[in-house]
Amino acid sequence: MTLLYFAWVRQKVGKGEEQMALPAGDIAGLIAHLKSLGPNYAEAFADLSRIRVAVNQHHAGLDAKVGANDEVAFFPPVTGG
Amino acid sequence: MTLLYFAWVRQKVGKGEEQMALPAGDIAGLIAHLKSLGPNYAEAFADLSRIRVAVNQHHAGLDAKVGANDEVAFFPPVTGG
Amino acid sequence: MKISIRIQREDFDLNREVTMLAGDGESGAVASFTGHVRKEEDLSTLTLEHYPHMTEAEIARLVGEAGIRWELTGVTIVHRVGPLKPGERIVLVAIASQHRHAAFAACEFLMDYLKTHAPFWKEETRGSEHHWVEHRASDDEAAKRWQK
Amino acid sequence: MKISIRIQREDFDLNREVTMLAGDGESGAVASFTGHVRKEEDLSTLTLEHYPHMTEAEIARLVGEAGIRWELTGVTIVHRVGPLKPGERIVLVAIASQHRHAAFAACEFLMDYLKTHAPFWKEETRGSEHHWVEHRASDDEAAKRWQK
Repeated sequence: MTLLYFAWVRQKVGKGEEQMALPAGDIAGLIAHLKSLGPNYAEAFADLSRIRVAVNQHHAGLDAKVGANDEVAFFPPVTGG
Repeated sequence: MTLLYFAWVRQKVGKGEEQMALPAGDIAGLIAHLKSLGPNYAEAFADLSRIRVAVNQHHAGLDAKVGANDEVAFFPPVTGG
Repeated sequence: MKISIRIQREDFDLNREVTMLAGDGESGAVASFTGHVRKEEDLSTLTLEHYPHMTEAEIARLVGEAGIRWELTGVTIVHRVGPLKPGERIVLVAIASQHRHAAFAACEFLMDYLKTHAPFWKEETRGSEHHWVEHRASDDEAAKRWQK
Repeated sequence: MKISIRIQREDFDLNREVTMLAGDGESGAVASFTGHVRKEEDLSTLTLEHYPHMTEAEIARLVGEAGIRWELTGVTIVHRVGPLKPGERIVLVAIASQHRHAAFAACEFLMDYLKTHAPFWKEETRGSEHHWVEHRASDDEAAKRWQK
């Protein structure tokens, strides 16, 4: 699975991209797993109301299913335009 | 009084501008007088639903009062923009 | 509010007009409209006539009304006159504001009122024929939306 | 419908973009929006980050939706990324149509959705401090207007 982080999520996690071998599941389960990996992840994902998710470059919810070949991105609410 | 004509009103009357010494009155009376001056005026003012008026460069109605020093313009409904 | 109202035969540079309106960083939003001569089978030229002085005065009155209705930082209106070819620009209305909704609304309001109030007339040349464009009732309806 | 979607660091030439959209005489109306970096007391730089590929894909989806809702002849969207100074342009949305109301509506729709859906993030530099701009609830409200 390819994980991408943008804006302050990237800064808190400390990297913009990483590969992880993970069992299939939903986004909520993936976040719970990430938070167990270290305080940087725990801080980045502390308030899920401030986190948005895309799966394979489509906006997705916490209940979206993800598998080994998916690209999953985490970022704050967008502020372009 | 300065009279101005634009677009097809100008073409039918046969001129764009003229000076006329006229008694004070309203636009409706002025048009009635103009129509008596010749077939070019009669044709230009045959259908008043297609004529718009400005007095001193403000849109005005047929009941507007005009006097010796006014500038009165006649034209079709506008088509700019 | 910066106001620029010009009636001219020459084309305009949209990039330059918008930079003049918002390049100083006072406005976050610029909504612009350009009207173009549409290509039609036998249309060779669209010629615009206007009522000098009243045109500028009437547009200034409309801009004043827009400035009362919305918080604007700048308005630029350029309207061309004389002969124009298909594809050429006829009119520019550009509105700067701190808020995009105000900019859009004022831009649409000014276009609707320009079409119904500013003393311009269009004459089409098709082959050897000339005829005056008829005013459209749909433009009156559009302008009526804004009446309070 | 001509579609051009570009994410770039460089500025754009609004005049050229509108001429490319409507210079062929197929469209009578072009509504454009440009967003600019607003000058604020201690703001030195606004830096835009984005999610490459998804940005273009998401904007293309929004343009597709606009093309279903309105009869459009062309859409050009240019969004800049990287560091920008006060007064500089951030974004262009230009919509060509035969009808001005369709052009205005689609332009406003696309701006509202860009602000809520396209994956861009703004970071402000004020003195030696950097902070991420917060998403505004008013932008969500604006986008909700268009939900059927």
